[in-house]
Amino acid sequence: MHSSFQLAFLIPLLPLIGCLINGLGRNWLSKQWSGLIGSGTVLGSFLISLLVFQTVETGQDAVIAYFDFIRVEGLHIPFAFQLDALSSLFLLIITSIGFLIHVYSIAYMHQESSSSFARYFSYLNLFVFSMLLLVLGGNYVVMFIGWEGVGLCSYLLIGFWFKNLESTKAANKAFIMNRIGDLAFLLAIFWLIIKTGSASFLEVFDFIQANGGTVKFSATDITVVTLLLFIGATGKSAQLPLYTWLPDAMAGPTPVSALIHAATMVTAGIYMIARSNVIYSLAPFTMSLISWVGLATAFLAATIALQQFDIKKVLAYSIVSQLGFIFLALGSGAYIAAVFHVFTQAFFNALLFLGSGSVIHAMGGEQDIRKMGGLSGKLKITYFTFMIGCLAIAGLPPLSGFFSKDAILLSAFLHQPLQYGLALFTAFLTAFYMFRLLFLTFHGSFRGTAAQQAHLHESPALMTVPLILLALLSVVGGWIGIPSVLIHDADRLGTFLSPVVGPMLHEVSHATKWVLMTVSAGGVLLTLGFAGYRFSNYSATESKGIFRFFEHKWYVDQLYEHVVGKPITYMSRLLNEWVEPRLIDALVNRVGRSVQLAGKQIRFLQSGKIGSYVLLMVLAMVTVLLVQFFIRK
Amino acid sequence: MVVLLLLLIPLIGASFLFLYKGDHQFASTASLKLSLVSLLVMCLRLFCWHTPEQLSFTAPWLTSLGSSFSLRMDGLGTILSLLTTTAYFLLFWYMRSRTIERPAAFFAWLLLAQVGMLGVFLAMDSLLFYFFWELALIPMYFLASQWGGARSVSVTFKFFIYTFLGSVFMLIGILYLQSKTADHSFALESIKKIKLTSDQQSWLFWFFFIAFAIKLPVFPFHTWQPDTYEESATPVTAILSAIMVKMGVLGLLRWVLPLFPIASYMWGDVVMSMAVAGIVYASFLAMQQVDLKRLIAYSSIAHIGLMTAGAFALNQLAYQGLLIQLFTHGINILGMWILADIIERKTGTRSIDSLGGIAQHSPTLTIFFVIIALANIALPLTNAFVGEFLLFAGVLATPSTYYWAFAVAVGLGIILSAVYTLRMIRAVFYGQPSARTSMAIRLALHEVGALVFIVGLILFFGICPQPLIDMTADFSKDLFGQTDITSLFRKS
Amino acid sequence: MNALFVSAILGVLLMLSSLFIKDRNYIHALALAGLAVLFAINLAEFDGWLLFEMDLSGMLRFDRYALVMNAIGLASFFFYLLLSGSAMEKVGPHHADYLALLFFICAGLFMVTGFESLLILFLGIEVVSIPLYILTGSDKRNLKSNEAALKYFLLGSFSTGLLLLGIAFFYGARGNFMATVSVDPTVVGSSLQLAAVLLLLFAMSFKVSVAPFHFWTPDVYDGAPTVFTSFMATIVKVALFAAFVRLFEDTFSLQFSLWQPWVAGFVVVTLLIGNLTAVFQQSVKRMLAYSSIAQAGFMLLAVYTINGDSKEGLLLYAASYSLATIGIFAVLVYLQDHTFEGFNGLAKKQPIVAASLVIFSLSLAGIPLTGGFLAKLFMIKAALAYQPWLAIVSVVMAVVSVFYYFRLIQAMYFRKDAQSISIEFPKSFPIGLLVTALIVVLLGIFPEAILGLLYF
Amino acid sequence: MPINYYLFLAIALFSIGVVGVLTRRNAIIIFMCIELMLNAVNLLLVAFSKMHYNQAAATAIPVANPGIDGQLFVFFIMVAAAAEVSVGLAIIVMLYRNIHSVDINFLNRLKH
Repeated sequence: MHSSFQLAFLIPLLPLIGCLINGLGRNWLSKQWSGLIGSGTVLGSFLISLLVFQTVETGQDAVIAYFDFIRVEGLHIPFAFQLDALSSLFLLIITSIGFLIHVYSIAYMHQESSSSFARYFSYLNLFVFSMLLLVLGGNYVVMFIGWEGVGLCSYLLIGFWFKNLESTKAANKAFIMNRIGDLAFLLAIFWLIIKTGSASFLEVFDFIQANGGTVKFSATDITVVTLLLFIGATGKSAQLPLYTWLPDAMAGPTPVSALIHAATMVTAGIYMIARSNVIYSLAPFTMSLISWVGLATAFLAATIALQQFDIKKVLAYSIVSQLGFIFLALGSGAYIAAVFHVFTQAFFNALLFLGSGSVIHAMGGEQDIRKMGGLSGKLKITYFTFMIGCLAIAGLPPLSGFFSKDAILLSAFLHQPLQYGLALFTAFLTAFYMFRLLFLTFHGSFRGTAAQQAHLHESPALMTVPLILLALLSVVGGWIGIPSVLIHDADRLGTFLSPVVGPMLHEVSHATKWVLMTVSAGGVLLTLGFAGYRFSNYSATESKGIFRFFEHKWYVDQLYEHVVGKPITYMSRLLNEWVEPRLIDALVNRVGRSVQLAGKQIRFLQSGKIGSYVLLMVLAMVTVLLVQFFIRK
Repeated sequence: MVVLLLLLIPLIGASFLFLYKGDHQFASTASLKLSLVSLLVMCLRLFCWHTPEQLSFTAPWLTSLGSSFSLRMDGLGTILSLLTTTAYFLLFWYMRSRTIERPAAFFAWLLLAQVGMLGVFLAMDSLLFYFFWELALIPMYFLASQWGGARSVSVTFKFFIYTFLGSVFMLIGILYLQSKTADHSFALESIKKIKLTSDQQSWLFWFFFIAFAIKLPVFPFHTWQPDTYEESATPVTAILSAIMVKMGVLGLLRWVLPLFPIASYMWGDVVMSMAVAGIVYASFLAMQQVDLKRLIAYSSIAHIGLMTAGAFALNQLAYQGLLIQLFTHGINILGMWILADIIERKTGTRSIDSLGGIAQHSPTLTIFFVIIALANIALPLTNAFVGEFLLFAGVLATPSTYYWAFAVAVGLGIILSAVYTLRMIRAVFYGQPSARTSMAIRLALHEVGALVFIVGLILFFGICPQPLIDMTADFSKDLFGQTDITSLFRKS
Repeated sequence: MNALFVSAILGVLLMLSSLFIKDRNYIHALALAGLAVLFAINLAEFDGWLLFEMDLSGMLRFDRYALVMNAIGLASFFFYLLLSGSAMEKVGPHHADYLALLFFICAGLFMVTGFESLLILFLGIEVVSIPLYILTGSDKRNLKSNEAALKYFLLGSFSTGLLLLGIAFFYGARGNFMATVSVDPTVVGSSLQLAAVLLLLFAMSFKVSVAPFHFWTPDVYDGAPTVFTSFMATIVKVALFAAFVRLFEDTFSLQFSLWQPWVAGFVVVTLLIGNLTAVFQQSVKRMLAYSSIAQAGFMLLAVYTINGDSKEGLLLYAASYSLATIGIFAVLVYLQDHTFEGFNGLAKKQPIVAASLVIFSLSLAGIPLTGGFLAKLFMIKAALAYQPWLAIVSVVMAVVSVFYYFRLIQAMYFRKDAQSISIEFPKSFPIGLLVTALIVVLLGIFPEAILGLLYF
Repeated sequence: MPINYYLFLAIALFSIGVVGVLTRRNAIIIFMCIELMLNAVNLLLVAFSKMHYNQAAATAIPVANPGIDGQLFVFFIMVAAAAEVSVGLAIIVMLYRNIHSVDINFLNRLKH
């Protein structure tokens, strides 16, 4: 085993240590120290991840079991890490972006009191720890531990400002919706354990490759497992129908949104499905379902994003939409494309969020873009980086977004031309609403209060440097996956990942690829132009018709409230106020009371009169004698 | 020998405290020391004493009846004794400064109850089992009525009558079994030798099951429980729900399942339906509670439902999970009760409506509460996770044809548990501080100590649960051997 | 045998003693000493040591069972005198006469437990009943006492009539009064014999207050001076039960199928009426009267089931039930009001007394680690061998009994007393009570202490 | 004369006694009815003893003075009855002193 692999256990351990130090010492640590510890530990694990990555690049991989987590008769689950292309790539994403965001947070959270500052960083570290656990896990159980861990951290961080009951409400919502997905994931794990007797990836996949479709693991089993896993993924990765928590999650601090709800946690579902590609490749039905769900989500979110005015809400829906794209790719079997887009969108989405954070910071907490405008002058760096982010997400060549999105569109085209059309349209929508956002925020004239205008200032270096770095990455990030059409065998990513997820099977003529690229690139350019024309100088207008529908997010929240939330409440009220006291408990008490009542009645037999006593006795005797001598004979 | 020690230490303590009345300082110190001693004895058993001679004790007693004073500490007994000793230690530690009227009597009754419960956990003779069963009940009756709230007398009386009613049916079952044994003995071994027809098993099953179902409590026999938990003094509630309910589980694992395997299979669906119905039902009710203690009480019913379902899943995963859960649930719920008690004492209210915003001034308390509450809903890397993981897996793997329905119900319960737990945390700790919670809640050193101990246990067994598994592996193995349906039907 | 004579003699002595001894305490001491002697010589008889040999022409036979019964009776009598002997002064001036009557009753009881001829049974019952009539009415100024006495007397002699008619039929069928099993086919099935069995069943049921012949019990127990209620509810009752069992399990064992169903019926009715009626009572004294009926229902199981278990059970029952009831009555004697409220807050004032009362109540309710539990256990075990449903009914009724026995505990421990009247007991009283309670507990842990007497 | 006649006579007397107890309210009369029951029994015993004497004579099994114990029993009953009378009358007198009546329907302080 390579020496760098022996350090692998440090990757999650360092953030955990950071979390403990910050958590326990929150009353004693100064802000500098908490920040230093918080980001330093993540930097450490980033460096180790780099080592691991290099080792993996040389074609090595390993599963390292540390200790028995559960060893029962017929079930052995070690606490194991799996180091291979997929996990190492995700390690890089998480630790790098994680580090940048930690640094960013030091400046962003500076108003917090030192103790809650430390609390923030311990949560953040805890999150990084769980996320790394999720990615490193060598079996579904360890993965699940991380899986729930990130859910917990997102709960804690969304509700970080616990005095604000709204944010805690959003936190609860996020946790519970995640838990629904987690439950499905859990069921899938059980199913696998019961059928294959193991939870470790390699064993399960070998077993299924060997017995897939046979009695041991029938087609139904495959469908059930894949569906359950997918439901789990929809929970974490905010897909239909479980996506509504993500926009609300924006109640948390902005760096948190950038880290958890843009770059890393939300990609957990994708990682899981990519990880389980062996099973999925046997489940065509689930695959097409995934692709459609992904597409629908992408479209829905994009339409909603068109009409949002909260800067973070727009970004939130854009993320949901991007994730939809990725699921579309997964559904079409293009795992590489999916991972590729995860890789790129991590950068530009994080960038966009941090940018918005910088804006909000400058605006003194204001998030409504109708009250912004013309910020480009004051916040130059933010503006440029934000613009790069927009271009990247819009998919303008040669920025990263272009290549990854193009790969997805290509796979969609090959899988289902109809899906391709819709996906393309959604991509244009993306470009449109992103530029709407850009223009409303940075161009035109300032629409806020005078006080805000006076307060406007560029953020400190601690915030801008990460922005610049991320902008850089969003530009070049895509170049690891440049299709061979443009530059021959420049697709490093594909070759790197193929051992885990298998190579891109389909091969199409260069002509087709060229056509597709030009179509998307041109379409995007046109859209940008239109958006620029439409929003260069904005004046607030009442949205109407279909757009009003979009503005209200398709009324999905209300729908859920009436279909799920209220019935449950009524049900519990009914049980609590009627069934429990009036039915079950009443029955029990009735029995007890009837005993006393019987006593109350029977005692009147004891009339106190000798005559009646004798009479009763004689009657008893006579009956006995009669029965004895005339009936029982 | 160790088993006898475990019984004698609290017994001596109880009788001493009954005779020699002391003030709170004296009584609590004495009982703390005693509980520490028995905890140490338990640790010695875990690390040093393993031979059968050390783990069992038999003395002639009521020989004319065919009974005998025989105790043995098998896997089940071990984990439950560990729970009992640990929980008592923690509780007494916490209670150093929790003043209470007539302390000597209070602690004496608690210790007496400990004797009874340990006896139930260790008895290998059915009559002896019944003796201890009632012996555990009487002190609880006095504790709950005498140190309880306004309604406690009637509520506790209901609890007593209910439990007693169940137990007398069990007594009839025991007597019947004894009359069927070859050597007219109450010993578990000789009872196991009886060949019972499936009809006999059926009615005996119900006679035993009712007793345990009431004790657990399983829906719909649960109505005594929330009232009793609410009305009793919280330390008493803690013992009731952390240890006493385990008597019911033990009854299922040691008496019902091994003795009536066929009936357990025949009635498995019915019982599991009751259990999972209880899970959902209790969770729904918990969502509505405003009284902190009632809320925890209903959540505890839900947990018990899962345990019961696991017991009748009739496979080793479930058994193993259940055995771990016995310990972890005890520890977690104890923590919950201690915290609830602290909150009630410091803020003077239990209603979560008038609480809120505690987190602002008392972060430490909040952290403890959140960790323990999350452990209570079995978050990974907390001790309850492994248990519920195996339990749930076992329920899904049950031989019943309705496994999917049970799984769905359990899953629903898991989600709802998150709902009401988070609701509780939010209502009690988040938001702006109310009038009652505006000042910081200071925790005494020993209170922090006890809570840290609990959190330590939660995290330790959450990260490496294997010790607990090893402790009980043999038991679950041969329990499965006795109740394995396929082999049973191969035999008959 | 020995005890029979000596108790009769002691009776006479005590009656005369009032002429010579003025100090009540001496008389009391004399009675206690006499009891000790009685107990000793009764034990001595276990090893066949007799005061004087004489020909009883087979009319009396003191087997081990009878002797153990007598020993239990005497022990209970001893504790009875110890705890509530001094309370007799409250009833009236004739302390010595009461004691004398009690000893005469004792003699009668020994005849009853050891009878071998129905003549002796009859005489024994009369010797027991007549003094009881007197004691019931001994509180002359108290109308309740008078009423109780008259009711007891009329109903009692009425039942004596039944008894005699039964005996007459018995004689008609057999030609003698010997209480032995007759295998003569002309006897076994003859309707005279059957009538005799039933009539004796009624008569005995009346004497031990089994429903539906129990009506006299609540009124008489309630009306009689508490001291004497205690005596007749315990010692007398269990001794008569011994006779009941002996009569039916030895003499009428061949008519088993005839009377067993009826006994079963009586058991159920007795348990139901006794327990349910006791639940609602306000006066502890009356509650105990009904509870004694309920307990009679359990003891009747010993008649119902012909096997060793139930006979041993009856012994345990005799001991634990008598001691527990005597204990509660002894406390009751000292209380101003006999309702449950009278016990409120007793635990605070008299912790030892309260604790002992708890033990007595638990024993009567049949909670483990008390004699009462094992006694019930034996009975239920025996019943289970014949009729499972009978066992079930009885245990359910045992649960019902918790309703009223625990009201006592609740009153003493959980209720604050409104009027804080301090109840003063004699110095030694709590100790004596505690000893009694401990014996009840010991019976629950080492029943061999009594059952052993049967065998070695 | 066959035994049945005596039997029926005795049962008739006994039943009259029982009915008397049931119907009358005066304590003394009730008591007399009870005495009537006892005497019915006496009659029956004597009759039976005679019957057994005859049977023994018929079968000629050497039994020491057969049927004698029946007649003995009668004397015991008389003695016991006498004792009861003395006590009973005393009780009735005591009652009369207190409530100036011997009507049993006045006796219902003790009930339920």
